[in-house]
Amino acid sequence: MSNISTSGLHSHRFEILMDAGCGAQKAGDILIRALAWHGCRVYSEPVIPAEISPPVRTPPALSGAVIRIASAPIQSIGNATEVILAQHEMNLETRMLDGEYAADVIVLLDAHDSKRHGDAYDRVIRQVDAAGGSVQLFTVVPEAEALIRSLKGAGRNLYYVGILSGVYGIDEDHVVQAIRRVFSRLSAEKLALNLELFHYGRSHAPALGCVLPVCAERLESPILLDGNQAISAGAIDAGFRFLSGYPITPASSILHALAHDLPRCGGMVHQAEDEIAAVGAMLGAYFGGTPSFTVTSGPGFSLKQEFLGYAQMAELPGVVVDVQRAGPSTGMPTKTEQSDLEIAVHGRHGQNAAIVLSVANVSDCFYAPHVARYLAETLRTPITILSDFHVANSFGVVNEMRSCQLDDVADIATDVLERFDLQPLAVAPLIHPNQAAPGHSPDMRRITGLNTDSEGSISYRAETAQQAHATRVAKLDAVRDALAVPTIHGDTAAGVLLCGWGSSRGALYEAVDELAAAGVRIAGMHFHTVFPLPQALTSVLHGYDQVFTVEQAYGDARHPGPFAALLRQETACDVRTLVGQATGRPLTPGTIVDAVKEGAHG
Amino acid sequence: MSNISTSGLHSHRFEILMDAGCGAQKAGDILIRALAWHGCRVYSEPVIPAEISPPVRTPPALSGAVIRIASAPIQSIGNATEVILAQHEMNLETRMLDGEYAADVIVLLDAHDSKRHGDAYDRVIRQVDAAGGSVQLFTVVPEAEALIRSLKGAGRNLYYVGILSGVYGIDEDHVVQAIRRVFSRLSAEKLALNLELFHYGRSHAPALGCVLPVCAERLESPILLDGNQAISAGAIDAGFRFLSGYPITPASSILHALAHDLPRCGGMVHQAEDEIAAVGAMLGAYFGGTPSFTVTSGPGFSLKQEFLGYAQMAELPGVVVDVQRAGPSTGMPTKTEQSDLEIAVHGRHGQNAAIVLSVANVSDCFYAPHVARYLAETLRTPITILSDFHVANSFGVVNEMRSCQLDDVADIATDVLERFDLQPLAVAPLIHPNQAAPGHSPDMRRITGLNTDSEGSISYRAETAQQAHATRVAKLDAVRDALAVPTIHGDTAAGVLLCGWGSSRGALYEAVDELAAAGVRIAGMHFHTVFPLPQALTSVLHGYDQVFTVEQAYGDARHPGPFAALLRQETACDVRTLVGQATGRPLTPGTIVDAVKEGAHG
Amino acid sequence: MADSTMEAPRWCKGCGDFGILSALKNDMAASGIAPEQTVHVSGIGCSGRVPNYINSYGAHTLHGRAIPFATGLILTRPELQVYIESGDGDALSIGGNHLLHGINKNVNCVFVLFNNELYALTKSQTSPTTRQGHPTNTQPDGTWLPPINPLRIVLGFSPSFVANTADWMSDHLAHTLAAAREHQGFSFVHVFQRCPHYDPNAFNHRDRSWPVFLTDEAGIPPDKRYKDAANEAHDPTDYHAAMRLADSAHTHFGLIYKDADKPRYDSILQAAASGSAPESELLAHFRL
Amino acid sequence: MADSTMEAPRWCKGCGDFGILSALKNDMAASGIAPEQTVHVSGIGCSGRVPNYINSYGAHTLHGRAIPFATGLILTRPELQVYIESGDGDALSIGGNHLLHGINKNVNCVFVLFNNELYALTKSQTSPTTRQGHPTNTQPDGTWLPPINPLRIVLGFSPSFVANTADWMSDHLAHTLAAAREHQGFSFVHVFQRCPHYDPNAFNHRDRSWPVFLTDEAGIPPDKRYKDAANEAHDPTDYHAAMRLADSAHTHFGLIYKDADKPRYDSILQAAASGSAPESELLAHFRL
Ligand SMILES: Cc1ncc(C[n+]2csc(CCOP(=O)(O)OP(=O)(O)O)c2C)c(N)n1
Ligand SMILES: Cc1ncc(C[n+]2csc(CCOP(=O)(O)OP(=O)(O)O)c2C)c(N)n1
Ligand code: SF4
Ligand code: SF4
Ligand SMILES: [Mg+2]
Ligand SMILES: [Mg+2]
Repeated sequence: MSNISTSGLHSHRFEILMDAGCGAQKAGDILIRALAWHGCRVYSEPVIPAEISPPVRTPPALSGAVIRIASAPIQSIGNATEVILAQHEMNLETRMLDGEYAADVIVLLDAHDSKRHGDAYDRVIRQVDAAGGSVQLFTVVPEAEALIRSLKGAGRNLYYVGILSGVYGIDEDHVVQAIRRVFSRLSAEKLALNLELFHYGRSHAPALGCVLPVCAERLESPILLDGNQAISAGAIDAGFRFLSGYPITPASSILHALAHDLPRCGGMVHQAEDEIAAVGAMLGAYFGGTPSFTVTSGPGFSLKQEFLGYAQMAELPGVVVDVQRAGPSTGMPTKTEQSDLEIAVHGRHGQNAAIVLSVANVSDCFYAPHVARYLAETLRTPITILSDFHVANSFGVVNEMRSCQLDDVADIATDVLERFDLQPLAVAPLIHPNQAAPGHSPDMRRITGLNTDSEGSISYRAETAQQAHATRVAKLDAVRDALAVPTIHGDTAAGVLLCGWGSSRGALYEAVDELAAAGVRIAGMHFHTVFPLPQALTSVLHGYDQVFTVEQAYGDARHPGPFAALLRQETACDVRTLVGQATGRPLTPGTIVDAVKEGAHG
Repeated sequence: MSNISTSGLHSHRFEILMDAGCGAQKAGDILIRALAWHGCRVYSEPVIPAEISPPVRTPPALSGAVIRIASAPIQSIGNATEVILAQHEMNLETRMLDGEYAADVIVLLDAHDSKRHGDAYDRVIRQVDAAGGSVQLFTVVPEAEALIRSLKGAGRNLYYVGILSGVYGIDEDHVVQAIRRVFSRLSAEKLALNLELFHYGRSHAPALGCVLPVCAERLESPILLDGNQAISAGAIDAGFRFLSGYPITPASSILHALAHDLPRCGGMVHQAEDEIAAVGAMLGAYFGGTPSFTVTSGPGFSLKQEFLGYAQMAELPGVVVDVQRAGPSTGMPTKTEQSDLEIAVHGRHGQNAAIVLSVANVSDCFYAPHVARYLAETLRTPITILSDFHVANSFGVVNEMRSCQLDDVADIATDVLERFDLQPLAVAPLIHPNQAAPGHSPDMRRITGLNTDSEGSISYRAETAQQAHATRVAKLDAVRDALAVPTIHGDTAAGVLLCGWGSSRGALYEAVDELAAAGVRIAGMHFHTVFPLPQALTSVLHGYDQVFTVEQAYGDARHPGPFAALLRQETACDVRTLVGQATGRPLTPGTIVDAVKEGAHG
Repeated sequence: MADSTMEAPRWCKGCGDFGILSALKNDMAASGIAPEQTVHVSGIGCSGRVPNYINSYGAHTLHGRAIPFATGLILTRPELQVYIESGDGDALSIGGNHLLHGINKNVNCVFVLFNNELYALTKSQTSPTTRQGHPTNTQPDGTWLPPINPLRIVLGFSPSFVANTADWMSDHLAHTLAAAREHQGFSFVHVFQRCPHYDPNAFNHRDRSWPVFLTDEAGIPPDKRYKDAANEAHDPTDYHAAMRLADSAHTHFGLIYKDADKPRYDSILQAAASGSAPESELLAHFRL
Repeated sequence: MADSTMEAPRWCKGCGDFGILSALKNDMAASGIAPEQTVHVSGIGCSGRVPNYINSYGAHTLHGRAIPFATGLILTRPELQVYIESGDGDALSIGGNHLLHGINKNVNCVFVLFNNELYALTKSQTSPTTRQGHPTNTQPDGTWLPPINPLRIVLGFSPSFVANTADWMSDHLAHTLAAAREHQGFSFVHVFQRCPHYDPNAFNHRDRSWPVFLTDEAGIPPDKRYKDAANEAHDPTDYHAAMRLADSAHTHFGLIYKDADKPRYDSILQAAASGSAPESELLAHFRL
């Protein structure tokens, strides 16, 4: 049990678990940076508690960071955790319920609470043992405990950083540099104490014989950010100068980032009184000619629908970023799900299916605002970008994105469009010729949610109503015609196709690779643009023996998940759902691999 | 040109057109009653102006009644108007834009305005002539004009009633009785004047040689009401004692009717401050154990979605009646469309497809509340009933519905369920065992929109989230399993199937009959329950060579309409849309017949 | 007619909306602001049709949502002159919360409340301002509750400009709109509006001696055509005096309250938005 | 614990919500009303969790929507004792309109506003009551506008019961809840609530001499533990006096306003619902 087994791409996953408020996520941040500097490819996901500061040693208090490192680019959190460092047995027990541990997991468990909770410790240790893993209890050295006490409980996370950096043999300078960076606002004195704790931990790290997977190819200009940070930066780069929103997890951090950054670029963030007001203000600003967007999550997205239908009718551009969380209703605000596909496409009264983009990773997050703005302004219609809790909060180390400083949307770079499988639109059908913003004369624009004829005048005539519907459908066709069928990942001659969208990409592609390595003939197709779908898709899908979806939404062999339902609707192909996971946890390559293998048997 | 040709079922359609505020709809009401007493089967549709009292002699001022009479039961407004009585040429010109006139239409045109608008009269008369019809100008006799002047313009409609009742030779006693009934609140003096005007008109009716289609079979206990009146009465009969809503066309008249009737039955109508509050109050009342419902139309339905998702999560029953109007957005509030199918099924964030019933006629309207309440309380989930502007406002003369006085939903009559193709549910899956209403002890119910486990406790665990989703899907399956595939109307061995739902039934069935009479082999299938769909439907649809939908929503051969999309999604059958009409006007049998014939050629 | 999509009004004969429409048009002309620099934003209702009848930019938005839409426009295009038209149902029932926050944010616009004391476009339902006992289609035995007092409510929101006028006092209405437009901030103009179609007996509008006009140097001059009407001195900067006046708002017309110093959210955001940091350095912060 | 779904509170250490929770529990006990006849209805926020922590019926509804849900329940089950728990964001931002109409309808319930002057559950954003200058995640350079004054706003809605108290004045809080419960109508209880996690410096809660308690026979007795605090006589039936007090609501505690005669929508609807016409004759009216 000394050597950690890594998969084909030499990947390894470990995690650090603590009580909320104890700094587990800061510890993760430090480790990610140090690992990236060390030369690993890194992907990381936080475990975020549902409450602000829930009582310690309770299940809701669990907070942590899951870190995957690899010798090649990765875009998923992988399958199973191989090493855990846990503050106490309750953290461990809670997290074990997610069932994401390798059978031979090694747990480094702080013995600090074991005196008062001996029975619980024993029970959990037996549980790990029974599953095939092993627990190594460790004790924070008394000098460090004393220091932590003097810091009123703070600093334990730095000791853990020391341990883990020692376990993996991360270059010490890198770690120290990372600590200085993450704690740049700390006083010199406090920083010194934290560094001291780090050194204590490092010198007491057990030797697990772990070998770090290092990537031969270095990133040219590596940056570290999460999906929401990337969307925020991308929105500014795409030319948005007005963001209106209402706080909601997990979208709020976009509001926070831009509340700081937008004014510095001549823009503004408007925190509205509710989500209806937020989307209304976005449309008002766009009516005035200012590129504007709004951010939200499930409950807020429901509230915005009436205004989004209005925007279609009145031909107003607009962009909504919906950072999906687990639903329905309030659901699980700090858990991930691909929950809002249906409402994004169909969620308004009246018939007005909407154009929907999705993001698979932080780089997509940066460019999605550009593409959304391009489509919104070209077709004068609102565009939805579906992100999710997982993408929003996962940190990736990626090459720095290219700044576009988009001004006129007609200048959008084709490679940015291609990321979403798009070409520039050939035609841009409009209901109304006059799309002027206030200030222009003589033809002054008057908009309404009532039906209008091709001049923009209110009309209740049979003919104009049918014609306006046809033009809205023609807008979708314009996108349909500009869309390429996404490139196949894997075996292009396979008879079985797995389809996914948004954040499932990393897991889907890795699963296909792993299956290919195991000799299974299978193809993967990932969609960035989820509605409409490319015209040629129907014939492509009908060319396969079997088409399945893997989704982070409920579905099973008998009940197509939402994406399978959408593909069925669009192609009339009998698409089924192979993995329909609505657990709040991101898809893993292993779940997909297992489902394919089981499917092959059953 | 003296004999009016009637179709196979001896049906005839005529209409009366006036300026808003002149009493065209009262005239229609009188004629419908008199015709029904006379022995005709009657179906009637109002033409409702979009504004309260738009300026006279403008297109928006058009108000009227379209009346179809037949010698057999009818459920559609038919194809084309054969006789029109119009107050002036503008009414006629506006209505002609709808293109619903028989080629040889006979127009009786009041010459009253022809002096001041001679050119316009001439132009419109030439238009009718060119199309093959004929215009007979008539002049209200001077004594009558004098009377009308003394009534400040009122009473002209009674003169017209006189003319039309004379044209059709409706038993005079029946007409007088109908006038007395409709004007029961008028003073004796005013009534006498109106009767006088009626007699003037009657004695000056032209002889068009029309023969009234009389039905051999008399209705046992005929009643005359529109869809909204039937839903209102049905809701009381189904046991609802709390209605909360917010005014919106065309749902408001349910609020109005029940504001009067519910208190008299121990219930109440709550006009909330907005639609969100209305649905919230409905759920609060149901939480307290009171059968409750809410009524709305498109824009309000969009606003209610967040709370409907909450109801699914918290397992609260509830019923929403959505009287659809033409959309998107504000759209055309006084026009009809099957616009809200998509939002009804899928319009909330999170994954929570909903059970949706629809109504085809006034009798359905009466029973739909019973079935909705049965499903809502049995499955503890909100149910949507989709009506539409056409059903809501069309008057049908039907046999009086059977009063059920539903108390315990388990006692619902099977023939009421069968109307919606349902059997009693075999199982009723629930997430939470405790569904008690306040007042019961000791296990007190606590509801939340957060995810909960099978005890009702808040849970963020992977397993419980997946399980809760599965249970919500199982509720849909319970309905799916209780549903029969709707009976085929027409040729059960045909290779081509036309599918429709809701208010399209009359037009669909008539079209199938007409096609059959013309030797075309075709089958029709009409759905009362639109989601979920019966389990066996997939194999049934795949048994046809071609399956089409006829819908009052946009769609064409390349773009499946919303119902076609739903059928595709559920069955993966390549269902196309044959008639996708989003004009604001109801479907006519003729449109369907023509489309089938064209399709057969092209 | 300058524009093909402009329409002829479709209100009932005698509707008070006609008077308010002309007053708005006159005010635009008086302002000297170019029509293309002017935007009328409305909700849904009979009153909501105004933007379709005026030669300027216009947005007929959603029921109750004119203020949020206008807020986005005002924040990003501060040079425009924005008028908002809203009904009593639109502004005080479904849209009440936006009114609260519009007034609190004090964004610069002229807000005109068309108070006809009922829902007109949907054919006579009880609105928050319907008088107790008045029968409507939703409360056929007579409206149950006493009406809310819009002025009292609005004063509770700590507004910067509140005036009371009526559709039939054309002179007073014109002066009120001008004062509202000149005030920098959210100017709340409460207009009693006749709906002869559904409530011919509302308001005491035929009695020219009944109104009491509030007078003050900084206020709105009394309507010249009401020679017999009483005047009453009122200091519009006195909040508590305004609060007391609100209770008699069916008789007292003029400038009820004004606070020229109330901070404006729009100015604050605009001032903060003056930065122009180099966009190209957007991602610098995230470099490893 | 009487019920398997009841939970242990998950608030931060020192959170003022704990104090309000105990006060609510104590008030239930003091009321003598059976727990199963009591319903706690809440919105979303830290404050919204209360119903999960109390042994009674409970509904944790949607953000801002507790009042509409409660209204339906109160109208149809008048015998129940309903408490509503709502935060400052919940009640005054997204839910402001429901508060207006709840107060106007005056349905019988105890409404408790947990005013911690920010959005806590979503991690510190500006709420309508955040003090000017206080930095939050959405206004990081300091909240831009002065806070709204909840008491002034609520008084503008013409309420029937308004009281001001604080989470740390347990005795006063208890008396306030009792008075609110005993009042028949919509009792608005404004509670200053500490959020040590995001705003440890809010409120002057350590200074026991600073509060001024309002006194009146019909009012709420001063907190006994605040021996050095001043008392001030105030007639809670005097609306304009209440309005003036609202401006000093950060120091004045007690019964601000009470109107025992305000009509109640719930009673009126219940009275009207007493009919029992024969259902079987429902369609008689439509017979030809
Ligand atoms: C979301 C939504 N709910 C309801 C309606 C229906 N509706 C249109 S206007 C109106 C009320 C109009 O009353 P008011 O604001 O007083 O305007 P008025 O017609 O009296 O000028 C309502 C309820 C709508 N269009 N949208
Ligand atoms: C429709 C909707 N929008 C936003 C949210 C996110 N949200 C949850 S609580 C909250 C605000 C909480 O603030 P407050 O009401 O003051 O309660 P506190 O947490 O301070 O007690 C918000 C915005 C939501 N749950 N639903
Ligand atoms: S219904 Fe009333 S408010 Fe509407 S246009 Fe007619 S008179 Fe004016
Ligand atoms: S964040 Fe604030 S309000 Fe929420 S539990 Fe913690 S201290 Fe209380
Ligand atoms: Mg009104
Ligand atoms: Mg708060």
